[in-house]
Amino acid sequence: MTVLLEAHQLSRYFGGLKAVNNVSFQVNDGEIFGLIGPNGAGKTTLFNLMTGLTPVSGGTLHYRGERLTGLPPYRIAGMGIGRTFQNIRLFKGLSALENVKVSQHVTTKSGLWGGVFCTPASRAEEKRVDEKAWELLHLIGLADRATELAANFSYGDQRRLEIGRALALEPQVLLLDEPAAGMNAAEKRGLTAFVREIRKEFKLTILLIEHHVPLVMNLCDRIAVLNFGELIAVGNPADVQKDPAVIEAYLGAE
Amino acid sequence: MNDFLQNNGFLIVTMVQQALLAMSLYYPLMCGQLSLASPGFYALGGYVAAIIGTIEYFAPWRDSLGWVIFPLEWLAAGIISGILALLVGIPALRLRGIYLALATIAFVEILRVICLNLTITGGAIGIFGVPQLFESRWSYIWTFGPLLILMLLFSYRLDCSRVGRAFKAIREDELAADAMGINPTRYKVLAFVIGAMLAGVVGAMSAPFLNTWNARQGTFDASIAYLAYVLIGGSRSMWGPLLGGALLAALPEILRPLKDSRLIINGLVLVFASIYMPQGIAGALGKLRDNVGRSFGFFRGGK
Amino acid sequence: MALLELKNLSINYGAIQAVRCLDLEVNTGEVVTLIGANGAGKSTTLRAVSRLLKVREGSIHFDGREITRQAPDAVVRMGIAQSPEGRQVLARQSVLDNLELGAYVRKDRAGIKSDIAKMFQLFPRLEERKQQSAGTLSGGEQQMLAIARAMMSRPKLLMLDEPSLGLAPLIVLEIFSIIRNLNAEGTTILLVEQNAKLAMQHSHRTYVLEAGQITFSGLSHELLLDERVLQAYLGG
Amino acid sequence: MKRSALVTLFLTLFAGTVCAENVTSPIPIGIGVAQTSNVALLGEEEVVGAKIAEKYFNAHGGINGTPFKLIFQDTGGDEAGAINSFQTLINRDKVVGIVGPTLSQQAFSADPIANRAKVPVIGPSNTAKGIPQIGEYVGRVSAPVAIVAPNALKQALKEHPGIKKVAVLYAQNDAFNTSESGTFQETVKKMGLQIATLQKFQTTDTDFTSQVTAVLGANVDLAIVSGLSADGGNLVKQLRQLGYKGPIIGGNGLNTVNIFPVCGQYCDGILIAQAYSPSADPKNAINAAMAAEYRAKYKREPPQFTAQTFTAVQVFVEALRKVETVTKKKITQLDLAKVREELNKQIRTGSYMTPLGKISLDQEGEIHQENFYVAKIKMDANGKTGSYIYVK
Amino acid sequence: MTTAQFLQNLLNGISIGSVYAIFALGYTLVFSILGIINFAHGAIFTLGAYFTYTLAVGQFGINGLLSGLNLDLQVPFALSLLIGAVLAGLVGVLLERLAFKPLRTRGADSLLALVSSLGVALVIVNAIQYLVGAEIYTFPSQVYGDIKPAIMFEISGQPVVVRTVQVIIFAVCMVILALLGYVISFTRIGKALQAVAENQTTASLLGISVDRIILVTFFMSGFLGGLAGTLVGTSFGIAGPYFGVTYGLKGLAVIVLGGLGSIPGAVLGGIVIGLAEAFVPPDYSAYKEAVAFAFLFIVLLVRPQGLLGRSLIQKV
Repeated sequence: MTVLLEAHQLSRYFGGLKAVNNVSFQVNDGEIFGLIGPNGAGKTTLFNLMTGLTPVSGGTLHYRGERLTGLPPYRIAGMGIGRTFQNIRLFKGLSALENVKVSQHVTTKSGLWGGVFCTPASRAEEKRVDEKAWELLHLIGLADRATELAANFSYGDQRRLEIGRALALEPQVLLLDEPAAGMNAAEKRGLTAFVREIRKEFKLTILLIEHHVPLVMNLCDRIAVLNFGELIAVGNPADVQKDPAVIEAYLGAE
Repeated sequence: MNDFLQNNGFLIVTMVQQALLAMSLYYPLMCGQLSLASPGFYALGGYVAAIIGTIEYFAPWRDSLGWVIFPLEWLAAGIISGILALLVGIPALRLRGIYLALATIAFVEILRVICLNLTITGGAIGIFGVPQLFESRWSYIWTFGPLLILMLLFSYRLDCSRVGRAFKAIREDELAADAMGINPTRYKVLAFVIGAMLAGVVGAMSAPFLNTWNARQGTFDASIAYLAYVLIGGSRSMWGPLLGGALLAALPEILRPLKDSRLIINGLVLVFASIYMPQGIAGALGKLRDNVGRSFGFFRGGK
Repeated sequence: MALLELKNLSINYGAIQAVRCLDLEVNTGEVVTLIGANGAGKSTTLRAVSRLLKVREGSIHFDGREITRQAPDAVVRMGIAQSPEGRQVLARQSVLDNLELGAYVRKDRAGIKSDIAKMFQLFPRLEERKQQSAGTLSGGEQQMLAIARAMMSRPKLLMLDEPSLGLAPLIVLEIFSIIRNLNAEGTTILLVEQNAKLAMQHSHRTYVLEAGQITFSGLSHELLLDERVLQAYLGG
Repeated sequence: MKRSALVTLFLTLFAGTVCAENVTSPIPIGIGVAQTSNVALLGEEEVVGAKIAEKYFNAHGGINGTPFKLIFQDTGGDEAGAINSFQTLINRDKVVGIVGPTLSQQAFSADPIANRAKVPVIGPSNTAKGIPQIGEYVGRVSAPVAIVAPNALKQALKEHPGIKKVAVLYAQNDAFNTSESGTFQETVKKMGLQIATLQKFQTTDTDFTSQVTAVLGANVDLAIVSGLSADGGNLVKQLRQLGYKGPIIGGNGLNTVNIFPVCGQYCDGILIAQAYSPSADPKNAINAAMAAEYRAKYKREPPQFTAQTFTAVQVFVEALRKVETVTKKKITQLDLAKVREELNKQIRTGSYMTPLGKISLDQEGEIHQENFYVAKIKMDANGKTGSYIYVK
Repeated sequence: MTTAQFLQNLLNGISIGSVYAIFALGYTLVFSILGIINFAHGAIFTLGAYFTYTLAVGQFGINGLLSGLNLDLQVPFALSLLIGAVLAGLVGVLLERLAFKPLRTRGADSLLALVSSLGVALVIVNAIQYLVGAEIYTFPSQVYGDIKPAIMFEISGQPVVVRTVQVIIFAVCMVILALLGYVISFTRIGKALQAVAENQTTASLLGISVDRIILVTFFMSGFLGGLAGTLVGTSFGIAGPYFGVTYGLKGLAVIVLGGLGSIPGAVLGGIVIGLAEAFVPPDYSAYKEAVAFAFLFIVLLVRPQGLLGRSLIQKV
């Protein structure tokens, strides 16, 4: 098994607050890696560090041996790391179809003139983009609502669309930030199956932040637990679940 | 009809001209950037044309090239505006929202004061006797009109192209766009430069159209006027600035019969339009179309 | 009679239905807990009661009066105070100013003064820092300030949104013991909490919210033993 | 249905009739000056002059018995507004000629329009170089600064022969003042005087202490101020308040009663070269009539722009009369285009006895004015009102 | 630069800067509460001056609907100044109700408020012209009583002059600033105002009527704008309905320079720009109008939040 992502003593401080403090871990190629911890533990900050949205205060992050830290977000995305957001950051004023088309940006190269003058190359490219977008919309089950604005979708559908948008990047690594938030039990079950399916189909490595413990336990190959910005445990679900530090931090102290 | 054009030709061409200027704000706005720099580039373009058209140095060019000098003026204005836009845009576009708007207003004011004081720009009196491309004002529709059509086509194509999607993604959520692999700075600067070049070309076309050019052409007032064009017209589609620019430019003339109170009414129109058409004219028309469509049993979108 | 009564409440965020047909009651003297996952609609419910959100359908009654269409400041004057999620202390103002603003709806200067003294008694750490600007406080201190500030309006109903959010376990315990004290002194409390176990241990009744709907409700000590709730919230 | 309604609306708004036509009665003369925007400060004086002229000449028989009417179209303060105003006057209001616009910059923009439409224009206040050269239909009754301004300097030298060092101050962002100051500077040099300090300011300035201290520091014998009423008046006021005692020459921008309230008692003694003086020539009947009318209505002396606009209307009226004499037809029986053409010819012949004194327009349209005046401001004891006392 | 010149520039800069500060405070108050710029603030500045003029002098000129009217209300100047500013404040309240609140309740794009306030500015300015014409109105030089026009002294043989009007303006500005500082920092309403500026939701959870605080803010803003207008008007005359435009524009530079929404920032920005303008060498005075904006442009690029503004950290 090859190591795909390697975080080494990653830290981020906001003023005096240590949002992420000396966190080191490795993610293997092809695994589903869960990230859990109480609200405010620093999970989303960690995702932001990994995708370049927040600059690191210290430490390094490598992807396939290449250093990610210090790169702007669009470069990291261009290297094949896609993500979703905890508070859903779809392009709300654009249609579902456009949302999925937008993030094919890195896999296409048509420029201003190509697009405006409709050169054969850009027309061909546009056709591919369109086909791929529809394919993805079918996959996430929103093809019949392709032209509706993203803002008009329910939470669950928005989450799915966000995943679809991230997939359009043709990523090798997918970071999902609380994909099940706001979903009901049935939707959550569907999501579990869906995440497994896309891993298989797109040969993805998936990192996942999730609150819903059963879902995480069920889905993840390995789990890392964060508390107050520090990594308190990493391992397979069964082991982590038994860890007393994890129980205290996450399930609520007496 | 001829008589109608005689009476209103200038106004109609002005409407087209102002619509074009409003559109020059639309491109940065497509990226969510509220830039009010257009009057500056408009003034610059006008000076380029007026200077090429009047100073001694270019006399042999003018003589040998004939009317061809005019498209060359437009080209020169576009290029110079584009270069300046690049220089100003790269640092300025780090600013957001109202801060960018104010920085661009500052740019316009600085440029104005400089133009007011240089010899080559004719100081306060400006440059007059700008050579004419056409006799009648209405004929200038043959420069502004094709440009407008060109820009509409451009915008239409842009809207559904890769670059246009990147613009819109940045407008919707710059951070998410960044995380989806779009370089926001690059596209914001690109949009800013497109807007600036358009404003520059419109300026170059306007110098002969207005016969004269001076530092009063690109001012804070114009910045604010263009802002009103875009917001009253609607900022979400290219039709918004087009309608806003054309209609608001015509408004004081339409109100001319009201004599002394016409500008008071003009102000009231702005207030009421803001309140009752929060999505702008284009938005209001879109809603109207949707409602009409729905009542006939059509639904918007659908495949 | 119920102090607060939500009947058939539905709330939309844009096109999204955040809360659907919700019925909920809080009786005088009770601590009622609302638990659920992120995005389940807990905060939305509290915000609706504080009149920060438009109610699409249904009604809110407080103290025998309908407040469904009231303005936010009016319901504070009627006796509903909220300590919002993320604390939301006024970071640029001093601790003392925050407390004084908490009593904005009151006019009795003497009463306010004695209440501030009382709050300092309850939260001694705040007294030490009363001239400090609230933004410089630690997370736990800010949470205490937020609760104290809400108490300053002498509310009949205190609503707490995630008081344990981002706090160290010891401080969480401290906060919950304060909640218990406040209740013992007669304040009715509606509590939204992600630390389900703790919240249920400190409340009389619990509502479980899932995707905008109530899936379980009942006496807290009973729900604490309910397998389904455990399954949903604490994991297998 | 909707579209056709719109078209109808549009047409009714802008409707005009087609093909050649006769001049209507009363004969329409256009006034396109700034009635709004910040230029209206000047434009309002012009409107008053035009209205007095309309009343006066119609009372005196109009155009050989046919009355004329003035049609006002606001230019606003910008170039496009000036063009719009002119277009409206030319095409919709069918005027025989136009008085306007207020600013030289606007003239450079709008006059070519009238020139191409072959409609005579007389500028009431366009003093920049190059205005009459815009075209054969463009003329003016406002003498260029280069001719007017030096007179004040000569007068100052006559009163104070000891003058050696001169301070020149001007509003740099204003076209008129910049060029006027250029004339002053040339004249100063030509007369062998020394420019001890050259200070620039802006028409929008309100505080002139730095300029004034520079003037005081340079120890000058004469200060020459080219500014508009608000800024120029304030500058004079501050010069005096801060202790400048020497003579002050004001540019034409100060040649308005508008400065009295600005500099109050400190206005006293400013020398101003004028293209118009209300009290210079007691034998000038038309000026007496105009000034009397103005005084009766507004209780003060008529300003220069008022007189110049009156004059512009007068030139049109008299030229129209001549057109009737030459063509031996009533104006109203003539084709509009023909009237405009003939009118333009007549404007440029002969001379006119106007409130400005005797003037004529040459073939180019440039004014030739017989007399220029120098006035000294005399403030009343209350410091609120004053008058321009003719000195030369 | 000699000591005398330096001192002269310093005095001039502080005097005009204090007016900028007062004026810009009105801008920044509204911005701190609503996050938008009130383009009608320059028009209210003008209006304030006209209100005071009407009360204290009340003689109108030859143009406009009120031409020839002579009210002669004989209101003492200090009272006129106060009433004029209060009336300007009420116009501010009206402005909020007519042009800002409808937009808020309809949830419109906050930028539209720029347009509607621009519309109001157009209405005010042109209504003034419609009523009293575009001419210049000035206050009689004795409005402040029988004072000496200037104080003059010499430093190493070079004159330094302080106009008494400058001193009075400066003093009035300082009194107002102190008063405003007190109201905002120490009174119940001031604290509520700060709370609303910081977080409207939290403020309303505390029982503060945000709507009422907004009204109070517009009143204060209009009051300050109108007061500044009158002060400038007494010193230099009311140069027509467009007299506030330059101030409106420069005020923008001032508040951004100081930090949008920052009250001490507006004061600092005003003084800085006043000084910067005063210290422009006479040979470059042509570029004086650009100084404020050059400053603004540079500051924005280096420190986007302005001199005293809070840093703009974007929330991910």
